[in-house]
Amino acid sequence: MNEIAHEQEVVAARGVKVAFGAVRALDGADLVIRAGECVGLVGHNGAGKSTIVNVINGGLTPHEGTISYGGEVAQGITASRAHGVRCVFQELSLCPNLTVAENARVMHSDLTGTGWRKQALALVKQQLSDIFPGHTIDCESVVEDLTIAERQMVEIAISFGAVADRPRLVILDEPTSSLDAGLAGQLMAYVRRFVEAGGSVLLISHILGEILSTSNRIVVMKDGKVVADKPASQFQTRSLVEAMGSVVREQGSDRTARVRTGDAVLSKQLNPRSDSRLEAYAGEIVGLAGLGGHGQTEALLEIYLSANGNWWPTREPKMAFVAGDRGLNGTFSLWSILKNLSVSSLKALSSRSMISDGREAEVGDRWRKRIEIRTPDMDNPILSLSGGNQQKVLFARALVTTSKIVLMDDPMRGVDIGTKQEVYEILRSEASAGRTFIWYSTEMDEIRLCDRVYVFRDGAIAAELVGEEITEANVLAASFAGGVAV
Amino acid sequence: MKLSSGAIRLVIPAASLAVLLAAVFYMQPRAMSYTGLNLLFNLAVPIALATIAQMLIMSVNDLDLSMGTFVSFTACVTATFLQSSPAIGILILAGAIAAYAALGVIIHVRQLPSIVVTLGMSFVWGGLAVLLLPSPGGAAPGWVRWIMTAKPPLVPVAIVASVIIAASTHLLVMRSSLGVLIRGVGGNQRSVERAGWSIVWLRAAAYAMAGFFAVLAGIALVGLTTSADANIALRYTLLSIAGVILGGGEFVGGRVSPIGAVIGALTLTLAGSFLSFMRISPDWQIGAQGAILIVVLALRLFLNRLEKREKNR
Amino acid sequence: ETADKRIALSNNYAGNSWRQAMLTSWDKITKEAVNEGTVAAADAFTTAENQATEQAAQIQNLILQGYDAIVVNAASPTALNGAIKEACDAGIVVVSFDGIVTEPCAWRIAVDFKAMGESQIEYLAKKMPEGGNLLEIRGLAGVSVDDEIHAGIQAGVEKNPQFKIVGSVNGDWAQDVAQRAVAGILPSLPEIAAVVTQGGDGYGAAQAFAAANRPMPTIVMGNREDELRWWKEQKDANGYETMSVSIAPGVSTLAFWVAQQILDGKDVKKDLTVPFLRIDQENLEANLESTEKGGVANVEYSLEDAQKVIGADM
Amino acid sequence: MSAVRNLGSRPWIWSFAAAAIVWVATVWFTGGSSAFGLSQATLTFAAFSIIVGVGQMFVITLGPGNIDLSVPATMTLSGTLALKVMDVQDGMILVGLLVAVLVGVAIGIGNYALIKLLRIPPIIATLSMSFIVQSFAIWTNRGLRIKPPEMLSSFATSYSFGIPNVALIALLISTVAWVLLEKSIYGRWISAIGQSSFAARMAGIPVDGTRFVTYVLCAVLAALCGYLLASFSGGAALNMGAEYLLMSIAVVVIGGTAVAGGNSNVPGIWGASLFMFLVVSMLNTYGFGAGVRLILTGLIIIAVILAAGGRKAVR
Ligand SMILES: Nc1ncnc2c1ncn2[C@@H]1O[C@H](COP(=O)(O)OP(=O)(O)OP(=O)(O)O)[C@@H](O)[C@H]1O
Ligand SMILES: Nc1ncnc2c1ncn2[C@@H]1O[C@H](COP(=O)(O)OP(=O)(O)OP(=O)(O)O)[C@@H](O)[C@H]1O
Ligand SMILES: O[C@@H]1[C@@H](O)[C@H](O)OC[C@H]1O
Ligand SMILES: [Mg+2]
Ligand SMILES: [Mg+2]
Repeated sequence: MNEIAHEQEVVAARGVKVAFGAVRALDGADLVIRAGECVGLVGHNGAGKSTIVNVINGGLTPHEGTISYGGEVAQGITASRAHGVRCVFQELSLCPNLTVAENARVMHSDLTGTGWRKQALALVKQQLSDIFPGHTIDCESVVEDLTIAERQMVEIAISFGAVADRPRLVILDEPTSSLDAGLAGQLMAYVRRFVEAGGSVLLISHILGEILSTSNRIVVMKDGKVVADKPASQFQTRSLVEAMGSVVREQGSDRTARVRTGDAVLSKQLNPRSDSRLEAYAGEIVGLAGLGGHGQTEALLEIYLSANGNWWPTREPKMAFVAGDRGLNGTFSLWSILKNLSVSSLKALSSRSMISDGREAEVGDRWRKRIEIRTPDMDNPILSLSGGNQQKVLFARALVTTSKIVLMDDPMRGVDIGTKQEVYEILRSEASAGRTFIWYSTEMDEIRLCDRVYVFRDGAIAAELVGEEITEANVLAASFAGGVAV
Repeated sequence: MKLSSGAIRLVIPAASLAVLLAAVFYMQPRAMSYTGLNLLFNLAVPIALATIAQMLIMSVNDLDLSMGTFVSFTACVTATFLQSSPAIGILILAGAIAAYAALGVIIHVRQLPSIVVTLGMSFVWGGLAVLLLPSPGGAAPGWVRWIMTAKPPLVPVAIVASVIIAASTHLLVMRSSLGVLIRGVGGNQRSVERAGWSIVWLRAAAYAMAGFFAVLAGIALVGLTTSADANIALRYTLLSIAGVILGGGEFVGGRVSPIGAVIGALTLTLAGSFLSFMRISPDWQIGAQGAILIVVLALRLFLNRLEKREKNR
Repeated sequence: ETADKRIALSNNYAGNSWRQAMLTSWDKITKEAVNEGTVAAADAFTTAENQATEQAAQIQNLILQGYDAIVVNAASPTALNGAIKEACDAGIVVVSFDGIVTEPCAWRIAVDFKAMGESQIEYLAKKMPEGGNLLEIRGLAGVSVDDEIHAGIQAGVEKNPQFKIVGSVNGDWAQDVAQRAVAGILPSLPEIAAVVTQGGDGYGAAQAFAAANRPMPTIVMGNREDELRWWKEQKDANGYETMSVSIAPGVSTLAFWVAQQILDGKDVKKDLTVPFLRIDQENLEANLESTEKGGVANVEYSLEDAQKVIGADM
Repeated sequence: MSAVRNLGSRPWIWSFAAAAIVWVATVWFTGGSSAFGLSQATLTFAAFSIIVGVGQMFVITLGPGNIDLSVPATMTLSGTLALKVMDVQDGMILVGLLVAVLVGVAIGIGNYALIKLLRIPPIIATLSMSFIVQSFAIWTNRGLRIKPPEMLSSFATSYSFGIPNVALIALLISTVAWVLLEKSIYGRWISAIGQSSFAARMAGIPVDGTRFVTYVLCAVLAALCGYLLASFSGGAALNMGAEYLLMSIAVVVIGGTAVAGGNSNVPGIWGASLFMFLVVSMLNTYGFGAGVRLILTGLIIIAVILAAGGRKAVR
């Protein structure tokens, strides 16, 4: 690396490794961003994009590898901010209880003095009309009163705004996920202007069109590694999708077309505005596909909550749920593995409401062998398990029940290939025994395992694919609004 | 016109205060006078200060169960040391504020539930107060008594004080940088942290400010009662929580309103008077206090519904 | 003439039988007075919690409601002074009793609590000249009545050094609290000759002694019916001897008449003393007879009784 | 691995250790002569804190913010009403018990109705409820002390095999509570709700039903304690529950139940209740006054919570 390159470098991350428990979020990734360029970053869900953003931003310390700002190796939020790095995070990170101007105060520590409020207001107003000319946001209102799109716009404006030093690098992690096409276009135009004026932007998006049209260089990540890094001009939509997609393994052959029998075991209208219904038949594996955050989890929650009472215990629960977000709605962290496994089927394991230790242990043993939970003792705390193994326990929890329908909320996050294959096997055998699975997944491989797939976009069903129609191309095409012609 | 959620949050407290006041005026026209207003509201002044203190703690998503005993303790200090040897008195009160800041640090660093820590502290403050004044007594320092019994022209001191408290804490909590950051911690701690601020420091600051206002509450209380006892303000713990909630504040999320809190304190005080104007049978006087608490808090449900409807428009 | 005058009772606490008896007496006597047209109204107000601040607010409301006199049983002798002063300034007659206030503009109907404490030791000194170990049960910490009775007991012990206080607990004037506290300290105490108390706690102490199988000491009682009845049972069974002393809840009615007399233009001294109500071995049965089941031995005052008290003190 | 498991059950050890230390310190003061008497008295009075503590523990296990401040008023009302109904007749003992239980059920239903229907935070809902209940108690009996039936009162104050009967009842209740917590479906459910009520819902647990039952259970135990305490101390008094407000919370917290919910601990309540009685006895024995006693109590609570530590961050 020569001197000039160093001078032009705004940020460089080299050989970065980050692991969350068993999940290798970053596995030796390199990312260099130079002055005056817009780098597009793409990759499948869970590829590690947000993680590398957090590393560059100083919020995460990598276990291996170096971060340098302008050629100078440094660490931490303060260092990165001092070098002009600003970040718009994937999940909204404004304080909802504060006004727009007050949020600017939180983000810009150099907004001091008695007149800060006026200054902040002017700053945000100026920046908003620069980026989104014609916007109608009231900058004195509280953030929670704004729509999702307005909040996104505000956060972007605050990040591009400058009090003393102009930001040198602005990271946009899926900034257009809640903006309509017009606003997204305005933002992309502004990004180009900002880059022309010498600034840098790291743009993360699943909307390949804007990546291709806005960035100078595109970096593709997969499983925590950078698998391609080329000028944007060398990519087409198709080649980009190919670079992102995981290896297509020989499979799909064992999927035998199922014969629908009888009435639907489930039929639900999800959105009052559209009349498309989500239906499922006995023994079917129904997939929910589409980009993350387009209403699949909400659909599953709605189906589940409307079927399960909150006051009376149900003797025979109709549905079981497998959580994807383990920390939020899956594991009971104070409990043993066994208790976590049995919690949904206690009725069957007890006589006169008293849990039979023997029967519980027996079921635990059976499932430990069946799905190979790697632990010496089912009485160990659930947190002693690796993430993948915790996920297996959540699976077993649902399968132990007698429920006819199992809802799965992208449950394979952080599960390794071997385990996945085991779980797929179990799914197939349970389905042929008559159970119905409704499976939200962000992984194409898994979607291809389904008998029928609903593709979601903007909280509604955008397409229904059956049998041989379930291909990556078709799913992608249905996922992108007005998007990419594949 | 679209109302902001902050404004809606103030509407119901202000409206219920107005309704209550109208009812009191109707039942007792002589309350509608300079002395009348002062009599109705002067004991709300220390409650308002304590409510502001509780509100500061709640703005970082914590809760203080020792507010009542702490105010009792500061009242005892005011009636004894602050009166007889002001320098030592000020030192003790400053130490008490520092203790509050330290509590904030401990609660944050050790990730302890504020409820238990402050429950423990309520015994400690209570014990210190009993040691200080084993039986009721002491005397208000002259200047405190002078302030609390001042007779400003036109508007009684109780109203003047309430307005000053509301205005100054509004400036401090809603307008100043520090206030913004503290409320930011309640709203989204992670993003405040990501912007490079120290959460420990901010929590300590919130607690210290709470301690400061609680000290003021103790001083103001002694100014009205002229002396103190170890149990003088025990009910302030629950009053202050109810006052914050009544004024549109919430237990979590950094959604607080100093003006609302002061209105809440005034409303609670007035609710008590309202009951005594109602001539309820002595058997049910205590129960009526519970009932009015329920009615007023049930308004919150109504408020939330209204706010949601406003948002969904 | 007081036919158009309105009197209010401001009461800080209603949570024990003494206070309930006090309110009942007030109700009974004032209702008659209102019916006879002696006064226009006599309303009772009790605060939800035993708190000086709440009572101060209550008194300020009573001022606003235009009462001509306020009779106060105060949560604190000093913390209400601000509100009491406001009442006086508004031309309202303030009469305090039981829990009296120090504000000079108010009248005080005081029981000499210190003398009450001292009288217990004097009785014991006569009964057991050789002296012995005492257990003291105190009232509610931080309240002045507790401090005064305690001071009287201490003074008595100083005068009679053959007695020694070997243990002291807070019984909060409640049987169950006293029982709990005594039971806890009893195992570590030597032989106890007598228990000195503040009222409302004697029966609890007796139960604690019985439960611990300790010889029953002389327990000074506090006029509650359960205490008197227990004493009577012991007296019948084994000739148990003691005395009982407390302030009569009916003192509220005396305070009422005093207020009425002041409104009537009578000249009344600011400080009146009422005797405490003492029950001895001889008049135990008579007093037990006249005490309501579960209540407190009581003396209610008529206008004439009140005039006598006022006159005697002149 | 077993070390990891022991970590979870360790907090209650301290309450027992503290109780033992204080016991020794008190007995030592008298050269050992008070050992038996002190132990009996401690068991007797700890029994009442244990009974209300167990109820409060169930509620606190439900997770942050769950607490029942109506315990004292419930005790007062159930004691007052039950003794009034029994009216000193031995034949009415069971009817009185039934009345007490019904009082508990009614108050529990009222509490949860306020919490659920009016969305009032539990801390304020149960406090408001307690004011109303207290007024009801005043209205029913105006504070007159009615004696308990002879048989009941002699049962409450005597011993079996040298152990106070009330302590045996507390033992029975604790055993049932322990079985409920450790062995029953209900116990699993409240623990799950306390750890994450959303996850519990997604695991198929009827969250509202379970919370409702828990508030009723707490009120019923408080009512039962009121019934026993009134029988034990020779009559109900209007302020008889006052001590048990902070006590019921303190024994739960000191006993090692997580305030953040999900993790409860029956043995710890025994340790803490014994300790709370003994510490007052010790300070009385050593002649400390009320002020020092309060300060020490507070410092001990903070010390125990500091030692037990906050809920450790989970991955
Ligand atoms: N705090 C965390 N704890 C555990 N695992 C985590 C954490 N953060 C991220 N991961 C895991 O690390 C991997 C990379 O996640 P990351 O958020 O970087 O993906 P991404 O490429 O941004 O995906 P998306 O397109 O869905 O935003 C994922 O498997 C994720 O589950
Ligand atoms: N906190 C812990 N306490 C005790 N044991 C632990 C702890 N964390 C992990 N272990 C043990 O170490 C083993 C290895 O953990 P690791 O997270 O690397 O699993 P892994 O082999 O990657 O599993 P998987 O492939 O299913 O994710 C686990 O099986 C577990 O038994
Ligand atoms: O007011 C006091 C009363 O509450 C207590 O019970 O007995 C003594 C009285 O002075
Ligand atoms: Mg792994
Ligand atoms: Mg991401």
